[in-house]
Amino acid sequence: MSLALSVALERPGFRLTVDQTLPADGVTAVFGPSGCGKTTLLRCIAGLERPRGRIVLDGHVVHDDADGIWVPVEARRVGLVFQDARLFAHLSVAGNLRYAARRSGATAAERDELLELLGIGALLRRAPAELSGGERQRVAIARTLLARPRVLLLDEPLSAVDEGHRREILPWLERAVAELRLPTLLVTHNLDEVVRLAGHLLLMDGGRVTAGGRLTEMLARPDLPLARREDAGAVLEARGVGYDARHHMSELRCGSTPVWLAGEHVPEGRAVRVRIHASDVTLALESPGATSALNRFQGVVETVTAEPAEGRCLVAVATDGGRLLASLSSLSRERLGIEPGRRVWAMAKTVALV
Amino acid sequence: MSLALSVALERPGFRLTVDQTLPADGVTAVFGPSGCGKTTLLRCIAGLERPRGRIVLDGHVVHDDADGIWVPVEARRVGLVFQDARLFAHLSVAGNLRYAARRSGATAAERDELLELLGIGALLRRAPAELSGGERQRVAIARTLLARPRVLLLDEPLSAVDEGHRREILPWLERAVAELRLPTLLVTHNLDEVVRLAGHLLLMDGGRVTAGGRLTEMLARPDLPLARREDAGAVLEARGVGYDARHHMSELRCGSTPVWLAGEHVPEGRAVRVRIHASDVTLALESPGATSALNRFQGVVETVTAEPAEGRCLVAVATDGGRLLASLSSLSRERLGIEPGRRVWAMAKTVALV
Amino acid sequence: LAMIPGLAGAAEIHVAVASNFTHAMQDIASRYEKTSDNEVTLAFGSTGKHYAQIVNGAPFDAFFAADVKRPRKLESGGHIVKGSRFTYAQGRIVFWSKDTDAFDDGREALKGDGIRRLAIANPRLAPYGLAARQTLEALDQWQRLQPKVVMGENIAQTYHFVASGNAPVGFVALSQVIGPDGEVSGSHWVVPESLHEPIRQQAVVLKDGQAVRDFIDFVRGPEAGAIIERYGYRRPAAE
Amino acid sequence: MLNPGDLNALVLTLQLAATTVVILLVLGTPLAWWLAHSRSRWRTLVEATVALPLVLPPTVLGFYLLLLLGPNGPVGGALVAMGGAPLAFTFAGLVVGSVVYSLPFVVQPLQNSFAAVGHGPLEAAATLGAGRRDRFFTVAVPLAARGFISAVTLGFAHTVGEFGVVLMIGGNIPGRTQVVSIAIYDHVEALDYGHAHVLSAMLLVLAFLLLCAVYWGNRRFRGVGA
Amino acid sequence: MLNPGDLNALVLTLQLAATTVVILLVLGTPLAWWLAHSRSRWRTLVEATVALPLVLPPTVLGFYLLLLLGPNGPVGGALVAMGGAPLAFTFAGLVVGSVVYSLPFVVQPLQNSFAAVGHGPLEAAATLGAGRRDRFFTVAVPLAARGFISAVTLGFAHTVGEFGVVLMIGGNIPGRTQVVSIAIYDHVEALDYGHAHVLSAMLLVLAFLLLCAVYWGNRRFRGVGA
Ligand SMILES: Nc1ncnc2c1ncn2[C@@H]1O[C@H](COP(=O)(O)OP(=O)(O)OP(=O)(O)O)[C@@H](O)[C@H]1O
Ligand SMILES: Nc1ncnc2c1ncn2[C@@H]1O[C@H](COP(=O)(O)OP(=O)(O)OP(=O)(O)O)[C@@H](O)[C@H]1O
Ligand SMILES: [Mg+2]
Ligand SMILES: [Mg+2]
Repeated sequence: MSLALSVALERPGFRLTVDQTLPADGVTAVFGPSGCGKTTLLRCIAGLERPRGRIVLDGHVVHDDADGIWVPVEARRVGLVFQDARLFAHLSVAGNLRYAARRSGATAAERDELLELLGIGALLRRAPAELSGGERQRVAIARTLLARPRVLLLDEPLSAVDEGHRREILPWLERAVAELRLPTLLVTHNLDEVVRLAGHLLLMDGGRVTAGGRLTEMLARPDLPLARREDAGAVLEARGVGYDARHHMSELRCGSTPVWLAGEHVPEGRAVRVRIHASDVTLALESPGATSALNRFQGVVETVTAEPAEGRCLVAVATDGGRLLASLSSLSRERLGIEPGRRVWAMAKTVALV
Repeated sequence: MSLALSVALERPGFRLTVDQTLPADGVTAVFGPSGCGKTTLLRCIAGLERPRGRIVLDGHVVHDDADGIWVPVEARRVGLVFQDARLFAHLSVAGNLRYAARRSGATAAERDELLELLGIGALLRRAPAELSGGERQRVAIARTLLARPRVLLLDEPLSAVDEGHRREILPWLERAVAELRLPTLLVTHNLDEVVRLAGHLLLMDGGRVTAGGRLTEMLARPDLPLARREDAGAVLEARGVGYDARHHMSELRCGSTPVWLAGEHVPEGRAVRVRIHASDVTLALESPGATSALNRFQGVVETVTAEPAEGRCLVAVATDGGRLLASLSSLSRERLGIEPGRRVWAMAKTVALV
Repeated sequence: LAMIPGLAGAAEIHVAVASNFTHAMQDIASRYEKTSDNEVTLAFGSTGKHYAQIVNGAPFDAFFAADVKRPRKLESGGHIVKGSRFTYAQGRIVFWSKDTDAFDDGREALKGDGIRRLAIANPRLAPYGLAARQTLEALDQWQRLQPKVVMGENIAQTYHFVASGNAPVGFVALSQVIGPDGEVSGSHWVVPESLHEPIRQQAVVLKDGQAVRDFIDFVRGPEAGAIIERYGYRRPAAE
Repeated sequence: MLNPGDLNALVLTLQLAATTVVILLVLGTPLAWWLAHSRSRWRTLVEATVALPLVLPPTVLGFYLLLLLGPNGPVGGALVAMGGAPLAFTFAGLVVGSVVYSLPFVVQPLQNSFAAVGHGPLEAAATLGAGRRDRFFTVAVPLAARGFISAVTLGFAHTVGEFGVVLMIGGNIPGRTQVVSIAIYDHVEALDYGHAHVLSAMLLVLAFLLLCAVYWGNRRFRGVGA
Repeated sequence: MLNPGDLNALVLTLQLAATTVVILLVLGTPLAWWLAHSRSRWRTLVEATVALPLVLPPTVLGFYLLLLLGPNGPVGGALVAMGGAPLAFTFAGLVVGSVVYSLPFVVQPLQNSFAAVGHGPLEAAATLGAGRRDRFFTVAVPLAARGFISAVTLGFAHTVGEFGVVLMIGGNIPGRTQVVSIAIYDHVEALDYGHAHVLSAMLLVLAFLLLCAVYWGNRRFRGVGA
């Protein structure tokens, strides 16, 4: 399933122009400053705005003003979790969920799974006005999923949800999206969520897409604003090679580098992605001794993006497992003499599965 | 100014019981899962709920049902930024701000500073319905601050605000709160915000306060749920001792340990707090060689909190600068033989000012 | 001419009747229904409304108006059965107060200064009002009393004004205040008919038919005549 | 206490009010919807026109309706020409008159409620697969419940008490067009106060019970802002 | 075309309608507010009582008001006992009658709008330092603008057209209680149709312009859901 967009929408003081083909499936994260047009973009896809241009969803033209084609919202089967939840005030939580399930034919089992997962089982008889902010968002997610959409648009769905719930919901959402092969657009300000869920990334600013592409590539590009975040870092492709049950650790290979992943069992041969924060990467000129930093990549410095005003620089290191980002103080850089072309050891204590 | 609470409120299926005295000034973060009663607590303080019990604000009893004392909301001068913004739909953005300023006597200069800082200057003539989610939140913050409250209650004020704006707003808010000596309660799910702004922390669950205290102590306690977060880490007190202008780095002392801080100029003698993520701390048994990890603390392992199911453990290391948290894989722990009482080097590549 | 019950077959007669004649007509109709198989359905209302309704096709067989003007107009408009217009009753007006001590001599009272408020029916709409005005003019009091006048849209409303005490005195229909025994309660002065033009109430037949004619004959007959007089109207002088 | 005529009138009144309310809802709901959502230049004019019949005294309005619906009027004449019967002096005529006269009391509360519901919930319903009609009935209508309650109660009560229009185009024909308001009026006009009091009291009690039932039922709804 | 009496009547009507609307707003607003926010058991009863006068035919209502306000009635008697004048046949009496009769048309739209505004904005205003009265006037009222527009237009139009009550307690005194609705009625009753047409047309045009002006002005408001 694919999503080809070529839309333009004018508002006083704002202009959205997006011309982009999004990947066939998986999650595409939409990232950008407040007011840059993320919500507006989702509304165009859902059919809630009528921009100029053309939208092709899974090979079906759902909107083309040149040809006068217009598939109405309800026929697009686009699931949109609104930024402001928008539960039906006249229905209880159960009623809200039933509203979606009745129209999609979703089963009680599906519902119960969602209730369990989102931790809203105890709220069924509540009115929306009697919910907390995070509860409201979780009910809205359940409602949208019960509508069995063919495309999923998530507008900051977890912004009011605490870390605990988020940690439960995210992996499940990831799995659900993968299983159903639901193409998904996720708007969020949380890079963790992006890295966790998204395969692709769309950066927006001022109503336009400033960059878009595979997440791994986008994250490792020191020229994008992403690299300037405190939680910047690269995502590498890896493959399971072994499992140490006693320590509950998986051994992976990232190119030729062995990488240890704590707390996960990655079956042999399974392809996974791991995230390495730039701030977690330590560079050394020689192979270091015994430290708790298990993962040591050998590589060559590709670029050094100095930001002298901040006293830091971002070093891109090419390894045979992919490009790593390391954030260094200018002082360390000088002491170690880091320059493009220099061979270095990059040590990452922690890698995390994404 | 201080805030003494002793309140109890019943709702079907929910019971809030809080008996707590909050510190005289500075920010107290309120942290807890969705639906645990954070919003309800703020509403009690603001006077929007009428719990049983007693609330003393800055020595004035604003609510005491034993004595029948009840100071109405508008007389409490409690600024509340609502989770759902609650801008006045019949007024423009400018009108919303004017509403607050007129009643507090806030000046045009104050307003303009807020407009600038929150990046909402271009929105003045818009109706609230014509704002994006993040824009709405920023206008709500400005509106509340223009009311010149004596106590500030922030209910997830930045949840819809992007990282860029957040990075601008937070330090300013920190300064404003410090200058005005505004006692502030901040509800957020973002630990960065907590660490950045808060001096105290209140952990809530199921309508009760499960733990409360100074942020630095709370963060370094491996027994609290905070330590189980991916972004767990300790906050240490440090003091400026020098500045390297060429590398734009400050040298601090944390106890006897020199700590390097990139991209900041900390004047000599100034007390600051630095944050060290548990995942950023590498342990070694001997002093390591040349790496980009500039900061090396010597210390003794205090506790090891193993979470075997996750293949990780959390090691608390007592240094003379305070307690550090390090997150290790069980494998590393075994290899290095980390046990309580063991002397170790804790290396942190990055420390961040909070 | 008397109908032999059962022979003519039962018919329903729709009759529009001026409100002021309600009780008399109800009495007449129920008497009539005892002597005939025909059924009389009465619709009460103001004569002006009835006029407009008849012109616009109202399904009435006969119309008992409160005045002469409207029946005449219907006649000239060709809405009635030729030659069917006749006076069925002549109204009397009374200068009346509910209060027995209000006045002894009505004529003097009207000339005196004691009248705070005087209720009459709207002379433009109701013949009883016109007669009241003519009476006052004949007494040479109209100019003086006009500012004290409150007007009812019809004679019933005028009666409400006086009966409720909101207007202490007023000109009402004799039929409204006369008791079953022929007595009038409260202070009253039955205005001599010489002081105003006769208040003639006329009826017309709108749709010809055996039953209607039969009913009209009954109204003109002696039994109905007695009822009409009992309710405070005068029998029309032979035309 | 009540003669059969009065009872007849009461039944007829309830029939008239119920029929009128149903028709008003059928006509008024789409009209109110359009008024609430349209950005047309005509909106203001239509809005004003709906409220206009109110400013005429009911009898006068009835008079004009009589001219319009009578056999010589444009509407009545056309009906007769098409082989129908003119509407004046029939139950159908009463319904037409009541509908015209009570229209604003139905349209305005509905319009306000629809506007208060706004687009948000409807958009949400659409993304959940609810088509136009579906979301109208399952979202807009229940959220506008307060408006419907007002529309129904005001429309019903006003039709029950309505009198001038009905008197004029109905002709006060017992059993066919004599509604209870006219019956009471007749009693009052005939100075038959006792009868009028009884009938008025009955009507008030009945209406009070009906209204209470409706408002009480309404408490269960969670409409906009409820 | 118009005689001075008609003009007089027109002016008087506008005065009556304006006065009535003002009084209705003054009385109706707090009542509507209470109805919108109260959880009292009495709410339903009060709600039903407000709508109740509607079910009586206006003339009959007027008749009862006449009894009530007359010197022998409880209200009128009390007034007289306190040295006042009875209200019948005065402008003040007309106002009382019109207020009773049009109350539900003012209360219901206001009540619905206040309910739709809800507590949220008021709570926000309170935290910004606005006291009860302040936030009522600066937040609740403007957000309920649609309700006020409905209340004013329905109340005004209904008072203009209102007729039975006024007829009954007014006494049709030119310049004092003869309003235009009665004037038109008189023309119709007197078969002076030409005159009635002219006066009706004038009234309609005037009302139409007024209503258009109000609705058009209303477009600028951003009330709830607007
Ligand atoms: N109006 C209400 N009526 C009944 N229960 C309510 C109401 N509002 C909130 N609750 C319940 O009270 C509890 C506390 O709600 P509260 O809004 O304080 O949570 P919170 O900690 O702010 O959560 P979140 O982070 O999701 O905003 C929740 O269980 C919620 O469902
Ligand atoms: N109804 C509207 N009328 C006019 N302008 C609007 C309207 N809604 C949004 N805008 C403007 O359009 C732009 C894009 O808004 P949008 O809601 O798409 O932003 P966003 O990227 O979702 O921001 P956020 O992260 O704050 O939700 C903003 O400048 C906003 O102010
Ligand atoms: Mg948005
Ligand atoms: Mg909350």
